[in-house]
Amino acid sequence: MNVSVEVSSAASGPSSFPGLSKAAWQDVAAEGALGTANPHAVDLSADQLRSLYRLMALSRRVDRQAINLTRQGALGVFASSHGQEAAQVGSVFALEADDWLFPTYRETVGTFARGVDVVELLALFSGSWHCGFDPYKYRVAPLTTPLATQALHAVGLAMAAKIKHDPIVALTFFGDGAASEGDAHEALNMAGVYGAPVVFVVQNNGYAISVPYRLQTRASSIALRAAGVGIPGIRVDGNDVISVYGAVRTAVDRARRGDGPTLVEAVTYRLEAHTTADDTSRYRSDDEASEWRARDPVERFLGVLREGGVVDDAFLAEVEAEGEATAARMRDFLFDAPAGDPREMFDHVYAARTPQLEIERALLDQELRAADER
Amino acid sequence: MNVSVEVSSAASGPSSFPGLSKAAWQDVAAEGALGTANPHAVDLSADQLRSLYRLMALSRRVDRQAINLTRQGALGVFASSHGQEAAQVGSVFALEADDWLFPTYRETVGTFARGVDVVELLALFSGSWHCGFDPYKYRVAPLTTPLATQALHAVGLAMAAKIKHDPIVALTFFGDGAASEGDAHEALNMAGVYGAPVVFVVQNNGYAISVPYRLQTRASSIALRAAGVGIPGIRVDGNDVISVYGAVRTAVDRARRGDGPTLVEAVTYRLEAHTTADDTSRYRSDDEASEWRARDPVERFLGVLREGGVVDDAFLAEVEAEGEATAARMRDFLFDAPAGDPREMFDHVYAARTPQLEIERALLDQELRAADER
Amino acid sequence: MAGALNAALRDSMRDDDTVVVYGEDVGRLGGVFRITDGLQAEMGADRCFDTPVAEAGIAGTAIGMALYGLRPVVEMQFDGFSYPALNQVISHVAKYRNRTRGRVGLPMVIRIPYGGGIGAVEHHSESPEAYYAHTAGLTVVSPGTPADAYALLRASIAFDDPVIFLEPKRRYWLKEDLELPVTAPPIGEAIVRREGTTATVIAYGPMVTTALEAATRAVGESGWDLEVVDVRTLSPVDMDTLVASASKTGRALVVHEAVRFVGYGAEIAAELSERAFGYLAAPVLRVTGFDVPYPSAKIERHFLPDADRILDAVARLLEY
Amino acid sequence: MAGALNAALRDSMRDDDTVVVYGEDVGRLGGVFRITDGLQAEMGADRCFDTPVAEAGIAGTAIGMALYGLRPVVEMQFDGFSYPALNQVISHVAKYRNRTRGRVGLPMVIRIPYGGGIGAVEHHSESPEAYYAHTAGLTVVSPGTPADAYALLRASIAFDDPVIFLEPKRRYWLKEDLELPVTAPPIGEAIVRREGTTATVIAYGPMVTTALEAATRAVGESGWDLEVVDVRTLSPVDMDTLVASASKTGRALVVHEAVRFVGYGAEIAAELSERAFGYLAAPVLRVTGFDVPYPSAKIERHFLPDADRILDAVARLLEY
Ligand SMILES: Cc1ncc(C[n+]2csc(CCOP(=O)(O)OP(=O)(O)O)c2C)c(N)n1
Ligand SMILES: Cc1ncc(C[n+]2csc(CCOP(=O)(O)OP(=O)(O)O)c2C)c(N)n1
Ligand SMILES: [Mg+2]
Ligand SMILES: [Mg+2]
Repeated sequence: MNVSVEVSSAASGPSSFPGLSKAAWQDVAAEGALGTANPHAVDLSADQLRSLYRLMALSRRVDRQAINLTRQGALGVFASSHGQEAAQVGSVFALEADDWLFPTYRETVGTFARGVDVVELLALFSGSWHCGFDPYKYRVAPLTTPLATQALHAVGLAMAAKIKHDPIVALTFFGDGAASEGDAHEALNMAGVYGAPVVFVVQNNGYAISVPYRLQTRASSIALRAAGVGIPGIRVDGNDVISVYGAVRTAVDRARRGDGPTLVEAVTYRLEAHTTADDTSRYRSDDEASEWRARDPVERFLGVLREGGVVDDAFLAEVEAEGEATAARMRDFLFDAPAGDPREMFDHVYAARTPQLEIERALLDQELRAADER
Repeated sequence: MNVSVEVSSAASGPSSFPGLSKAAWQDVAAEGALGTANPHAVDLSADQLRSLYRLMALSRRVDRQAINLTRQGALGVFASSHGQEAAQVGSVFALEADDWLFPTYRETVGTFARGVDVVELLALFSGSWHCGFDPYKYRVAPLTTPLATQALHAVGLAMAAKIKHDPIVALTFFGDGAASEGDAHEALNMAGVYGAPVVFVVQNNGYAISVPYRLQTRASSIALRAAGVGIPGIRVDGNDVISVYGAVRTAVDRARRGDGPTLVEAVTYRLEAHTTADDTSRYRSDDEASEWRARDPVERFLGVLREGGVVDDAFLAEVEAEGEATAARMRDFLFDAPAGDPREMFDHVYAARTPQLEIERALLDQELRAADER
Repeated sequence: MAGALNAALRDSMRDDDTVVVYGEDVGRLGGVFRITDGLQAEMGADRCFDTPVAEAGIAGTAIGMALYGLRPVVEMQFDGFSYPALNQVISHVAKYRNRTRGRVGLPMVIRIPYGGGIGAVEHHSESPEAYYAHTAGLTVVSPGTPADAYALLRASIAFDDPVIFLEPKRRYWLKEDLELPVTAPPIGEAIVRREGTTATVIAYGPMVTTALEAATRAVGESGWDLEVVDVRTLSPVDMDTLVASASKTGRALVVHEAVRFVGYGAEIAAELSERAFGYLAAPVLRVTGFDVPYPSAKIERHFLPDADRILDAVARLLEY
Repeated sequence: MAGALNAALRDSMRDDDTVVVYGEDVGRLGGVFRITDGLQAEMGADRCFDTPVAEAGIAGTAIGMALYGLRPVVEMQFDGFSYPALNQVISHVAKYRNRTRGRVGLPMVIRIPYGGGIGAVEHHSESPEAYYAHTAGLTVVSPGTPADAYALLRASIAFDDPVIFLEPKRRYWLKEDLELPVTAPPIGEAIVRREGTTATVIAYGPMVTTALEAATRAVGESGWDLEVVDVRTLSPVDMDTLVASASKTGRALVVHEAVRFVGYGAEIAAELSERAFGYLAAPVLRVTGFDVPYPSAKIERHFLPDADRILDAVARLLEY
């Protein structure tokens, strides 16, 4: 009873160029069948294409720098997005300024591409504070580690926006592993019931830590979950940024029009280990990774852009310089970042400190003074 | 994007008779599309057909008696199965002796039909103990109230049976409402991953207390959830006992063969209120119920059996007498049933009473003696 | 009390159009206990609506709503069915303000009918307050009287942090003549419901009535003059009021339905033992449900603390 | 300690073929902490296997397995990710024997690496023991040493009721020379790890090491002779051993990482205050994490109780 779904990789790039206008993906009809490749118009100007590339290239640089900072001890741990830049950047590129993003620990580069300051962004991993940025400033929720939980937050925000008649959209990411959690199901189903303007982007990167997709579910595609709750689902080549953008854009537009949620499955691959603390050699072969390295989303997009004459060496040099500057900033501000005053831990439990917290703060204060004296 | 699914009601009775051999239902293909009516062979002898009818008729009587006992205060509350006899009895009729059943508070009649003593069965509602029967004696888990939780227990038991190479099947019921819970999704998905010999029977009775199906999910059918996790799904007329039996039997056989789980959606209707404590007038019209009353599963089956000459008046009189005897037994043992010794509450928390429980038991003992003296 | 809660919801919704009410069966039906009766009809289905059966979903979406500036007031249908939402509550509801360094507070209320005494089937009579009170970042409130039910629910809805609002369901039928609106005591204040000198009885939620009953009986039966303190806000607790009372009487006990072990009463007993150490003539005693799963209806009255059990404990307190 | 736990699992699986081990990444990978390392290779994928990411599913299926006569030993990958399973644990794991009037016991173990001190990101350093200990029907165990880790895990797997087995993850790297198998102390026994006369320090799990360190330092720094008691089984607790020690020294404190309010220490303090009332020269003090969500890595050491904080509290105890 298995339906095998071919995800075209090399073949699913933009179909014509520079009159770039089509991307290939598969729709999941409401009754659940994976449809055939269904080209939707993607209309991006050369400027936009360059922006998209720039974000992907910068993302790659940020990711590499973060891994290095982890090796050097400046970050406690890091979950790399190497190889998933198209899925993440292509998705957030489809959002408007007022839209909201609900990322997980995996979507550092998508969150970076959405505009969050990279130093603030990495606070979770540097251990200086759980969430280092202001969610209201960026309209981005904290990077969330309890899997699938943030999907419900996105649905709730979208429901609220609908109640307030605000034409905004909430986009949330989760993984092929997180899709097994009960919360993922409740989020998809509730979004359907309320017609909430939310887009679920599942990055199916083949693994949940060590557990391969085939041990995660028997479904041939996570996009099929959409059928189970009566919402549209799309499966897309997650290493083709244009396809991702096109699919997510379609979903975002649909949500903004008032036509409800969509589940987009972006099929991609986690080229690095789960996090810097993980060891892939225990559970997968290098060969497998090599195959996917050949479908590198950044290189692939660059190839298409070069071919179409959209980018030139000057532009690429500029992007590279910007990447180096960003990396330098990361090193500057994440190395030996100050710990901050530990007494602050009492300040944000409630809007105001309670009597008990005052007592405990005084105790810590005393401990800190005693330590200073020693 | 809504697919409307016609559930044939009158039309979906056995197609030929007495050479009864076909039932109509819809398969959900692995890729999720609701297939067309797909007749499967159902092969029941006249004796078996009579047994099936007998269980349905007795169920109806048990249900009516339980409602009356609740009105009279002998049961604290009762969740009627009136109108759902075909869905429940037809399902458990497909099980073999060694198979296991995981019911909810709704499946009293299915659990009765499976052989659990009716007085033991109703302990939950009479308040004499949470579960009044021995699960090991009947291979039936307690009637469960936290929705969808028992589906995971069924999956676990089925996984264990598979590990032990025992050719048994676990069948669990849940409702259209419970299907929205995260646990339902985790159960379906895990069953798929492990190819667990489990059958999920969703009684879609149109309501979760006051909430109608269309506010529960946007999916046109709960059977489509199967597609989302890559297991077979079947949607069946839940008021046609032969269709239900045929679908569940197919699923049970498949599971026993080692071919994994199936989700069967039995479309039916809750003719009574949610429980005896509920008031339907606040949320639905009598008209709606009347329509479904016309599709009464017991009457309908009886009509078919009469037509085919499978039952005669003598048999029906016998069944009625048995029903009255069962009802009398319920009255005899559930009216003024003794509360039991409250000190027993300390006996089953752990295999042995802990020191703290001994202290508390002594306290209660003292209280009870003091009360006796007054 | 049910009427007071209903009025509090209605008045809050009238006064503040960011307040939305949702949960299982709260719309058309008005809730299985009718606490939301009439709200959908008056306020519209955008402001009061039913949900699918998904408690994590209810709590999780409320987080998103609060994030977007609404004040969701959600219902868990019964105590035992608040557990599927615990992950959202512990991992997110409680932690959001702290995680975001104070930038995002979540003004939301989770209403939970709780406790036993109504002859319900299993999983419908749980007392989960300790789980919530032990979770830093939550505010936990439980009214003991209709007036407090109204006032505290309104205060909870107006509060800028998430509140777990525990409604003592066996007291839904408790009557009190009220001129609404009742002024709200601030969240975080306990109240001395009855002044006395013999000993202090500390209670909250459903046990306030029971404690007052014990105090009334004690006067006639033993001549004891019991002081009864209603905790009202379980977390953060108004320990000063409790310490003052225990120090004054020199003897204290704490009552709750929940099981004893690592229960809320342990906190009160531990803290009073420390803060009123020099004033206590006897240890602080706990009068609680037993350390067993909540029993079935026919024997639940033997599980639940009643005036007798309280008075027995007072006698023991006085023996020291 | 990690090695001792791994050996306990292996030996239990060798001795009893109804023991099955499963959870997220426990198979091929051997668990993120390698506690299940090599088990799949030796025992086969039927006995040790990976699950989808679904904690309620893990706990819920374990119930069904235990019902069918297996002894599932399941892993929650981190403390913070045990919360999605709380509904299954509270509503079913804890209640099954009682609900079925003693007919169905559930022999199963839920292993949870818990506590802070390893510089992890949020939700990876929780101390959820109070939630479990407050739940009647659960047995809660937490070893403080490698020998106990081995012996208590084996005893837990052999136990006929469900055990929540809390592994102090920061002590995974603790070394001890062990000749395996170590004999199992029965579940339900505390142990005096160090005899002393000045005051009693009660600890469990990760804080056993810290308490012993404080005791060692106290000798040199202040001449205090501290008695250290390791609770080992948190529920049902061996209160007799604790009361005996506190009565002997007349002064006691209890240490844990978890937040203070309605924490496990409240139970110990409340109960000692009652049972050792006549013997205590000072109130029972609690040395705990603060009542805040677990902080980020750079400041976690200021949250966690350490030997200094324990010794400060001993000084306060002695001032009474
Ligand atoms: C509720 C919960 N359970 C377990 C974990 C531990 N965990 C962290 S990441 C991970 C795998 C997630 O896989 P997937 O959703 O595919 O995302 P990916 O890491 O591949 O991006 C697990 C099990 C968690 N963070 N939250
Ligand atoms: C986890 C949980 N949440 C809420 C409830 C309260 N409740 C009892 S029955 C019910 C509706 C269930 O509807 P459905 O699953 O369709 O079953 P039906 O009653 O129609 O047979 C609800 C919400 C519960 N029992 N368990
Ligand atoms: Mg993944
Ligand atoms: Mg229903």
